[in-house]
Amino acid sequence: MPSTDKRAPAPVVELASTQRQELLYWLKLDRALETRLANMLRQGKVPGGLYRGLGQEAISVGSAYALGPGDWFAPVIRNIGTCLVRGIEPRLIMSQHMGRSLPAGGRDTGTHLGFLDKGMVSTISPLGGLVSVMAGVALGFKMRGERKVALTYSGDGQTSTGSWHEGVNFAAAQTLPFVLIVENNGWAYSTPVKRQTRLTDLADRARAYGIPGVVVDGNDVEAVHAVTRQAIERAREGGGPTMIEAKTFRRLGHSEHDDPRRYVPAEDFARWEKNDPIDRYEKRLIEEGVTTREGIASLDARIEVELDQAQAWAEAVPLPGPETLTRGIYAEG
Amino acid sequence: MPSTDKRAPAPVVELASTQRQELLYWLKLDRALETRLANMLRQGKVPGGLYRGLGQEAISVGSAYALGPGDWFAPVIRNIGTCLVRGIEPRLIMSQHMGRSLPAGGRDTGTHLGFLDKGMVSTISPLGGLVSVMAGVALGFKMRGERKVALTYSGDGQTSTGSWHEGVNFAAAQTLPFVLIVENNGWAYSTPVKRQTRLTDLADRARAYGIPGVVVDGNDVEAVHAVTRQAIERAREGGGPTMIEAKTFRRLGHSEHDDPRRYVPAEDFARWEKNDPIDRYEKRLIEEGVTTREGIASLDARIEVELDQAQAWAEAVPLPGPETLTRGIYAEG
Amino acid sequence: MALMTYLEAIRQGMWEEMEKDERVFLLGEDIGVYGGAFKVTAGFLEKFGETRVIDTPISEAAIVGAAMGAALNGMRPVAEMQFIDFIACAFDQLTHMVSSTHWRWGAPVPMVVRGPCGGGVHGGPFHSQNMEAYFFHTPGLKIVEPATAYDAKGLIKAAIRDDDPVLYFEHKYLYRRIKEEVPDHDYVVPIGKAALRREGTDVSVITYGSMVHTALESATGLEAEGVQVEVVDLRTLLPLDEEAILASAAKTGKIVVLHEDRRRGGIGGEISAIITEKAFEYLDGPVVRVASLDTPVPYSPPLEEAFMPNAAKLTKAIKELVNY
Amino acid sequence: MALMTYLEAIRQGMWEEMEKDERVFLLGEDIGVYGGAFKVTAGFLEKFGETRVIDTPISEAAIVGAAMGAALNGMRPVAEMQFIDFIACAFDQLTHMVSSTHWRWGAPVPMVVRGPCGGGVHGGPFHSQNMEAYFFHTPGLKIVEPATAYDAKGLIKAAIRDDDPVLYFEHKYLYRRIKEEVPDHDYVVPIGKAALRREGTDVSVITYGSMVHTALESATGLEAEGVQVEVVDLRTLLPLDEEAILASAAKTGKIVVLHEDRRRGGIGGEISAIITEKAFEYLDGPVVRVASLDTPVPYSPPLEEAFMPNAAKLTKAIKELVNY
Ligand SMILES: Cc1ncc(C[n+]2csc(CCOP(=O)(O)OP(=O)(O)O)c2C)c(N)n1
Ligand SMILES: Cc1ncc(C[n+]2csc(CCOP(=O)(O)OP(=O)(O)O)c2C)c(N)n1
Ligand SMILES: [Mg+2]
Ligand SMILES: [Mg+2]
Repeated sequence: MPSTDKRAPAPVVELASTQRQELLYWLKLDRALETRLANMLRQGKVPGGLYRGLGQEAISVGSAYALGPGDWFAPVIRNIGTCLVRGIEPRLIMSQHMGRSLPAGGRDTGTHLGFLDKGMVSTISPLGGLVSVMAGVALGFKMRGERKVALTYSGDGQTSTGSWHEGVNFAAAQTLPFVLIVENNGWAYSTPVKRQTRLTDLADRARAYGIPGVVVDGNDVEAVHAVTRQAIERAREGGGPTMIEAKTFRRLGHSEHDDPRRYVPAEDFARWEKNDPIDRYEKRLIEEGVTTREGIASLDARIEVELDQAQAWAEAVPLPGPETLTRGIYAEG
Repeated sequence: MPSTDKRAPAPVVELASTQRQELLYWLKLDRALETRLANMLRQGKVPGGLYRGLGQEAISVGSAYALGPGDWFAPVIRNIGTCLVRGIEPRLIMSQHMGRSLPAGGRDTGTHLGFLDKGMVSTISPLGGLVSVMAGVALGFKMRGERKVALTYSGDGQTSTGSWHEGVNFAAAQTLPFVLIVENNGWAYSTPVKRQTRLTDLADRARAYGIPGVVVDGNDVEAVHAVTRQAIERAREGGGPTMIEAKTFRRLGHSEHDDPRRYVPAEDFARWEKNDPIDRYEKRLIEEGVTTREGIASLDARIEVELDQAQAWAEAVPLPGPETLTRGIYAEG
Repeated sequence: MALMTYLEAIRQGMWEEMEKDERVFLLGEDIGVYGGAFKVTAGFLEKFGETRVIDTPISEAAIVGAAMGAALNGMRPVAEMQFIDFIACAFDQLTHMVSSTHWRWGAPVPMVVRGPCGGGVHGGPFHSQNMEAYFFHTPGLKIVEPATAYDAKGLIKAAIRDDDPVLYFEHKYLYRRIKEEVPDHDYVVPIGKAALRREGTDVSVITYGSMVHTALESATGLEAEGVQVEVVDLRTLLPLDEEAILASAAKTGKIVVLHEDRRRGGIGGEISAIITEKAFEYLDGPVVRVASLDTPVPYSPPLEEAFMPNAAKLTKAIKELVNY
Repeated sequence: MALMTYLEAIRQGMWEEMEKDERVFLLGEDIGVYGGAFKVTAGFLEKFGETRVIDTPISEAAIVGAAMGAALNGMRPVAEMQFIDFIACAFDQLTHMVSSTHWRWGAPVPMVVRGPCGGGVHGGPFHSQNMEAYFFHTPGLKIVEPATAYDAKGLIKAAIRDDDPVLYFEHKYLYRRIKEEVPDHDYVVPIGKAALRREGTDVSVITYGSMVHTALESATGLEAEGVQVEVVDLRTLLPLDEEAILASAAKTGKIVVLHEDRRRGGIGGEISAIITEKAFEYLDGPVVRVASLDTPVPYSPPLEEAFMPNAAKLTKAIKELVNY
C-alpha cells in the first residue's frame, strides 16, 4: 500500500486570480441555483423531492475543477456544483427537476441526469452501484491507453453498501484511473456516521483496498481542489485509485421535506454555519486582493440574472407527452 | 479502533495433553474423511462435486475447538473439520455428499449442511451472504444478553463480495459477539489473491471496520486455537468482532475435478507440503512427549475403523423418494 | 374499534406484537430516532428501546441476512426496506439464502421484510416500484399486500407470527389516504386467503393492493350501466388463493386481472395462466390484464398518469370484455 | 462448415467478434488463465492478452457495473457469470442501473452478460438454476437462450453487436452434448426472432433452450402415434417473438408452453397469458404449461429427475391436451 499519510497537508497548487474568481462563481452559482430550486419546490413547480448540498459546495466545485478535458464524472445527489463546473447549464437542471420534456423527457428525478457528450454518468437512487460503473469507465480509458480519469462521489452512508465495496476493490485490483470522493457530511438521512461504522475517518476504508486514503477539509475549496488534482494526476500516471474523504456537514435535512433539527444536535448547525465554505472563500479572496465586496455584489447580481433567464427558459419547456413514454426502452430494435 | 497489532504473537493457551491428543484426532479424522470422500467420488458414489481442505485442517479444527457450548458456527466449503469438532458425525457428512435421504433429504450438496440443535448454520454457494446471517445470530445472543458467540469462515476470494462487506460492517457497527476467520489459502479457484485485491494481508480489511485484524499461521493448530480463543473471549466480553486471517495454502484443486498444477506454481506445492499442519503437529506432540509413533499408528487405525463403519452406514441410507421433493417448502401451511 | 389509517394500522399491528412477544424486534435504516422515512415506526424507539429498534447501516443485504440469523436464533425480526425498491439489493439473500433454508435443512426462518411500494407520488423510477413479481418465482417466500387498514393490521400480525419468511408490501399511496374502523383487539388476517370485496355476476376483477380501490371505483361506476363486477382482493400473493380465483372465474367466466405493477412478467401472467389451465371450460372470453406499461416508473406527472392503471382504463377493459 | 459443439460455437462467436472489433473484451471470474469454469474462454487470454481478458475479483455487482461503465465509454464488454445463479448478486445493478440507462438518459449500454444455466448435472440448488424469469420483468434488458450450436454462435455475435444490454443464457447440459455443422463465416441470428423447429398441425410446443430437444424427442415419439407436434424455439425470450407464438397458436389451437425453469412465475405464465389475450378465439383447449416443480433445484439424482420436465412428462401433457 502506498505510504500516503491520510492527513498529509494538501499539496500546494498555484491558482491564478481568474481561476479563483471562477471557483467563487461556481460556488455561488451552485448555492443560488439550489436556493432557487427550493423556492420552486415550495411554489409547487417541482413535483418530486429536492436534495440540497448547502455548505458542501466546496467539495463538488473544488473536485470538479480539478478534472481535465475528456475526464468523466458521476455526481450523486448533492453534487449540483460538479454538474455546473462541467458545463451542465442551470436551466437544464431546473427543467429536469420540474419534470419537463428537456433535457431527458421528464423520465427521472432532478439529479438523475447524464450526458454522454460531457462524460457525465447519471446516478440512480439505489446507492453503491455507481462506483463500479465509474470504475468501468476508468477501465475503458486504461484499455485504450488514454490518460483520462473517472471521478465519482459517495456519501458517508453509501460506504456501507456492498456494491460500493465491490466497486472500490475492483478499481484497486485493476489499478484503474479512478478517484472517489467520500463526502462525509456526518449524516446519512437521520443516521450519524457512528451508527454506520466504527470508524472515525472514512478514509481508513481505503486501507482495505491497498489504495491511498486522504482526509481533506471539505469546506476549503482550494484544499479539495488540490488533493483531487493530486489524486487525478496519480491516476493519470497509472498509479491507480485514490479515496478522498472530504469532511463537511449537511446543514439542511436529508431532503427539503425533512427537518433535521429533530435529530441533529443544534450546536452542530451553529458551528458549521460559521465554517461556511463560501463565506470562508469570499473572505480569503478579499483578504488576498483577488476580489472586493463590490466585486462579490456584482457577481451575485450577475448570477441572479443568469438564473432568472434559466428559470424562464425552464418554465417554458413543455411537459412530456404521454406518447413519449414507451420510446427508447431499447437503443436498438 | 483497538490498537491490536495484527502480528502480535498468539496468546499462550495452556492445553492439557488430552486436549492436544484430541486436536490431533480431529485433524486426522478430517483428513481421512476427506480422503475417503475423494475415493467415494471416484467410485461414482458422490453425484456432485467435492471440495477438500487438504493442508488447511488446522484452521477448521483449531478454531472450532475454541468454541464453547451454545456458541454457533457456520462452516464454508473447506471446513469439514469444524463440523467434526462440533459433533457432526462423519457418516452424516458422507450420506449428505451421496445425496441420500439422511440427514437432509438429499436436497443440497455435500457441505451445505445445517443443524439447528448444534448451532450449525448451513452455507450456500453464493459467497458472502453467510457473514450477515451469522452477524444476525450474534445479534440474537446480544439482544438476549447471552454470553455466546457466532463464528464463521470466509475464503480470501469471498472478501471481495459486497455481502461480505455489509456483513462485517454490520457486525462491527453493532459491536456483535462475532468472529470471522478469513482462510487465506492463496487462491480463489484459479485466481490468486493479488488479482482479488491489492492487499498482502487480508487482515488489513479489518481496518475498514474499526475492528481488530489478526494474522495467524493457519498451519499451526494451536496458534489458530489461541487467537480464536482470544477473539471469542473478546466477543463474549462485549468487545465486538475480530477478523482473523489464517495464512495457509490450497494444496489441491478448487474442487476434486480441477487440476491446480495448470495455474499454481509447482514450487508452492512443494513448499507447503513441507509445512503440513498434521505432520507438524505430530512431530511436535512426539517431541513434547504427548504421543508416540505407535500412538499415532493406532490413532490412524482407529480412525479407519470409524470411517469404515460410517461409510457402511451411509451407503445403507436410501436415496430420497421423489414424493418427498415438494415437502417443507414452508415451515407452516 | 378506532378509526385509523392504513399506516396507523400497520403501526398498531407491529406495536401489539412487540408488546406481546419480546422476540419481535425491528431493524432498518432510519427507523429509530427518525421513525422511518414514512413514520411507520415513529415512537417505537421510545417505547421499546434501542435493543429492539435497530438503526442499521445502509446495507439491505446485511439487514436481511442479519434478520435471518436472528430468526434462526430464536428471534422474530421485522426488517424495513426504506423504499421497497431497495429490496433489489437483498435479492440474492432473499431468493437464495432465506427462501431455501427450511426446505434445505429444516430450519424455520420466521422473519418479515416490509416496506413501502407503489407509485402515484412522483417518486420516479426507484421510489415507486412494485417488486412482487421478482420474488413470486421463488419457493419458500410468502408475499402479502394489504389493501385496507383492517388487513394491514391483521396481515402484519399474521406475518410476524408466521414461521416462514414473509414479504409485506405496503402501498405508500394508501398510507394516509384510506381510513377505516379497525378493532383494537388482537386479530389476524390469515395468510393465503383472498377476500371477496364485491360480489358480481358479469365479470371478475382479480387484484390486490391499492388497485382494489381502483377496481371498486370502476365497479361502482359500471353498476349504473348495469354491469355487475365482482372484485377479488388477493391479499396474499404467495401462496396464491387459487380456490378463490377459480371460484370467481367459474362464476363470471370473464376475468380481468389488474395490478399496478408492470404488465410483462407481472404476477398477472401467472394468474391468467392458472385460470386458463384450470377453468378453461368456464371462460366466456379471454383473461384480460390491466397493468402498468412496460417501462420504468416515470417521474413527470403526465407520464406517470399514462403509465399506471386507473379506473377509466379498467372500466374500458371491463366493457370490452363484457361485450366480447 | 465445421462440426462443433454448442460450447465451441459460443467460443467461436466470441472469438470472431474479438478479432473483428477491438472494443470487444471479456471480464469475469477465472476466465483468463483458467479459461472459465467450463472452458468457454480457454485460449482467449493467450490470443487476446490480459487487457482484453480480465480476471476479476468475486464481485458480480462490480463485474456488471464495470461492464456498463466500459460500455458507456465506447467498449463492448462480455461479462461472464461463473454460474448464472450468481447473477442474483448483480440483480440491483442489472434491473436498476443497466436496464434503465438508455430510457432514462439516452445512453446506449452495449454489453453482454453470459453464463451457464440449467440443471441435469446434479449441481444442486445454486448451480442449476434458470434465471430468465427474474429478469424478464425488467424493461430495457434483452434475453436470449440458444438451443443449438448454430444459434449459440449466431446469437452471441448478435448480442455483442447489439447496442442494448443482452443476457445470454447458455445451457450447461448442452455444452458438450450437442454438435452440428456450423458455418465458419460470419453470420448472426437476429435477436427477437423465434425458429420453427418442426411443423405440426395438432399441437404447438412453445419452448427454448435445452427443452427444445426434449420437445423434438416427444414430437418424434408422438408422430408414430399420429400426433403432429409443432415445435417453436423462442431463442429470444425478451423481447418475445409474439408473432411467431400467435401464428403457431392460431394454427394448432392447442398449446403447451414448456420450460425447464420452475412453473410459478416462470415466463410460461406470460406466454400463456399473451396467447389467451390475443388468440383466445383460436384456442381449442387450455394453454398448458410443463415446467419444473416449484422447489429449489434438488441435488440428489432421483429428486432432480422428478423435478425437471422430460420427454415422458411432456408427451403425457401433449396427449391429454390433444384429447381435450
Ligand atoms: C441501497 C439504498 N438504500 C437506501 C437508500 C435510501 N437513501 C437515500 S439517500 C440515503 C442516505 C445517504 O447518505 P449518504 O451516503 O451519507 O449521503 P448524503 O445524503 O449524506 O449526501 C438513504 C438511506 C438508497 N437510496 N439506496
Ligand atoms: C457470489 C459467488 N460468485 C462466484 C462463486 C463461484 N465460486 C465458488 S468458490 C469460488 C472461489 C472461492 O475462493 P475463496 O473464497 O478464496 O475460498 P476457497 O475456495 O479458497 O476456500 C468461486 C469463485 C460463488 N460461489 N459465489
Ligand atoms: Mg452523508
Ligand atoms: Mg481461497
